[in-house]
Amino acid sequence: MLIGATLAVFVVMTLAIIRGIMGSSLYDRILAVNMFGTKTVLLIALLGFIMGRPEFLDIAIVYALINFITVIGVLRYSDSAAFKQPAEEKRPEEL
Amino acid sequence: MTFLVGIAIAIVWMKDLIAVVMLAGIYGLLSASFFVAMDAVDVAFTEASVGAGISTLLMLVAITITGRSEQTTRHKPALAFFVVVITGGLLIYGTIDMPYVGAVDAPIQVHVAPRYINDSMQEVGVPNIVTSVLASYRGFDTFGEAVVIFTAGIGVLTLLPMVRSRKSDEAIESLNESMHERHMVVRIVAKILIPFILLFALYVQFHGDYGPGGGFQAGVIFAAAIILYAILFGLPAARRVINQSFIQFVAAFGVLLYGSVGLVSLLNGGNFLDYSVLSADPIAGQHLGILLIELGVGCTVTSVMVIIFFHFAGRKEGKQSMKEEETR
Amino acid sequence: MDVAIEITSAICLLIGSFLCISGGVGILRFPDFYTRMHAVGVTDTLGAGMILIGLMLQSQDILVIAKLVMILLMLLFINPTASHALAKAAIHNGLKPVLGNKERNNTESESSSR
Amino acid sequence: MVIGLYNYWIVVALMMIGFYIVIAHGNLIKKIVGLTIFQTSVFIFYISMAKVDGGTAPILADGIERFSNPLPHVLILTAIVVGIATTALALALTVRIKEAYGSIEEEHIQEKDNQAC
Repeated sequence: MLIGATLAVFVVMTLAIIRGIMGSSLYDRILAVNMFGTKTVLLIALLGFIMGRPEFLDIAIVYALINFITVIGVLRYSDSAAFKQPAEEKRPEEL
Repeated sequence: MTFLVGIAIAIVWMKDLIAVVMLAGIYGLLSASFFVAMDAVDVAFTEASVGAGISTLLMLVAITITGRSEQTTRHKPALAFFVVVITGGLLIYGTIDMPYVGAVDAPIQVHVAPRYINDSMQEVGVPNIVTSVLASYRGFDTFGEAVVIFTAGIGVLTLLPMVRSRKSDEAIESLNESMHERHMVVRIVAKILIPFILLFALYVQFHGDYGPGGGFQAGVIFAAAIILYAILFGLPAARRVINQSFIQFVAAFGVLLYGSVGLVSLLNGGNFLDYSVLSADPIAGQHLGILLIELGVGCTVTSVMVIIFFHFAGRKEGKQSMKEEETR
Repeated sequence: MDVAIEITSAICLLIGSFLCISGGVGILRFPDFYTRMHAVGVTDTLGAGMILIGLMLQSQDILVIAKLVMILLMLLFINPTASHALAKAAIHNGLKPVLGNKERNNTESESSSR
Repeated sequence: MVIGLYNYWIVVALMMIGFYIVIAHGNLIKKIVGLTIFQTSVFIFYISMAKVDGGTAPILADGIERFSNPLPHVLILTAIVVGIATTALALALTVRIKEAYGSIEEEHIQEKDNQAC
């Protein structure tokens, strides 16, 4: 059962990577990274149980936190003018 | 594993630097999960917090300063490809002589590792062998690493001196107001989360003897919490919390703490960084020594990471405000 | 009793895996950013929660359960927040949904940003 | 044979990709990403060497006999943190180059250097 869940997570990771590589807009990529991070948390928790060493859960916690920080950071800096794609319409920035 | 190669190839073809950085973030996460599968828990811990978190952020900030798109020119790609293929072929030819992955009788497994695994419990008394090797057997190496990190911090400090932001307090206030409106939800959640992150960093710091963790990882996580605060509440607010001179002092303090533990053991009649003489009981001495030097490493790593981030972000904001003044 | 717990945990893992895979298919197949985010944001949280609950049922150690609860809580906090911030940033920077007429666009983007 | 050496081949492939980026691309940030890939391939190499079949993470616990080799873990752990420090230094240099030359493309920088001579 655990192994089945692990395989499922692997499949989802593959899909997320494909989206991350294809991703037509920047936000698609951020979304893929976010999803990938969540899946990594699950994967590590599952791996810990399969190997019978649940100490691994500490790493899963770190992943959850770091993932959040990364996404927020990316979004915060994607607000700045340098990030605007040329194709997008330019809006006046208040930052 | 094969994912890694796919992502790396994709990185080669991407022109948009932000996409490259996002993919590099996925790459970091992926390599960290590979480390978990290979039983390297501590390494996965570090790679998770460093490769996926801090380095992605730093590259992003650097890109916002330098611009996002790459020019299409490549230098002699055919020649480069040729060189790469030749080198790769030679390296693969070299791997044919390597022992298989996971072989029990490979030379690396029989030389010095059994001694660490069998004796570290009696000699150091710490269940996590990685910590005992890091802090005790190879303490001198780790001292060097701490100094390298400290030096890198100094390097960034000298390369990117602070640009004094000439914005008035009012401008900062109004900026804060507008940001508060826009990032309300995120800010509130972050306010709840940051204490937990800090607490978790302390747990990692002091639990490093028994589980995965230690000074390096804890330092990075601690710095990540501070960076999150700086991202969401603005650099000036973060500077008010973490004073510039204070953080520089902490960076130096960490290295000095590490060095002085070594000196004290020297004065007590042992070798440099031999903790057994720190206390009457050798095991207790080892515990004390490892605790202290992990603390030193944690201090240095935290403050250097924070310094690096502050200087990058401060550079960016300084440039922005200068541009705004030019346009006025 | 043990068998009951075993079965429950298996069911939880199964549901979680199914939700995750459907989210994965969603992120690949849906036509534009907002629908993709809808697929991921909804299924991810519940799917991850289900898998974690399934693991919780399998473990005996109280410390392990506590850590799993911590991960679960963090995911519950973090995932919706990240989705929200993502949607907000996307709208703010002028990424338009592609499907349908104008009214449908508005409702869609609103529902996905929640 | 195929399974036993597969990890090392992946390492070589990654290393070569990183190497290719470093020599063939003109953009400095891209070069730094390439260096990171190269670096990670070395990490993977070390960690693969440390793996022991049937072993677990090197944290002592009751009832576990076989552990993977802790020494490469230690080396790589510190190397990762040092790696981020050097990456930060490289990025700082890039930022300064951007400010001094107005570009981070290698060719533009060289042109400007030639003009100055």
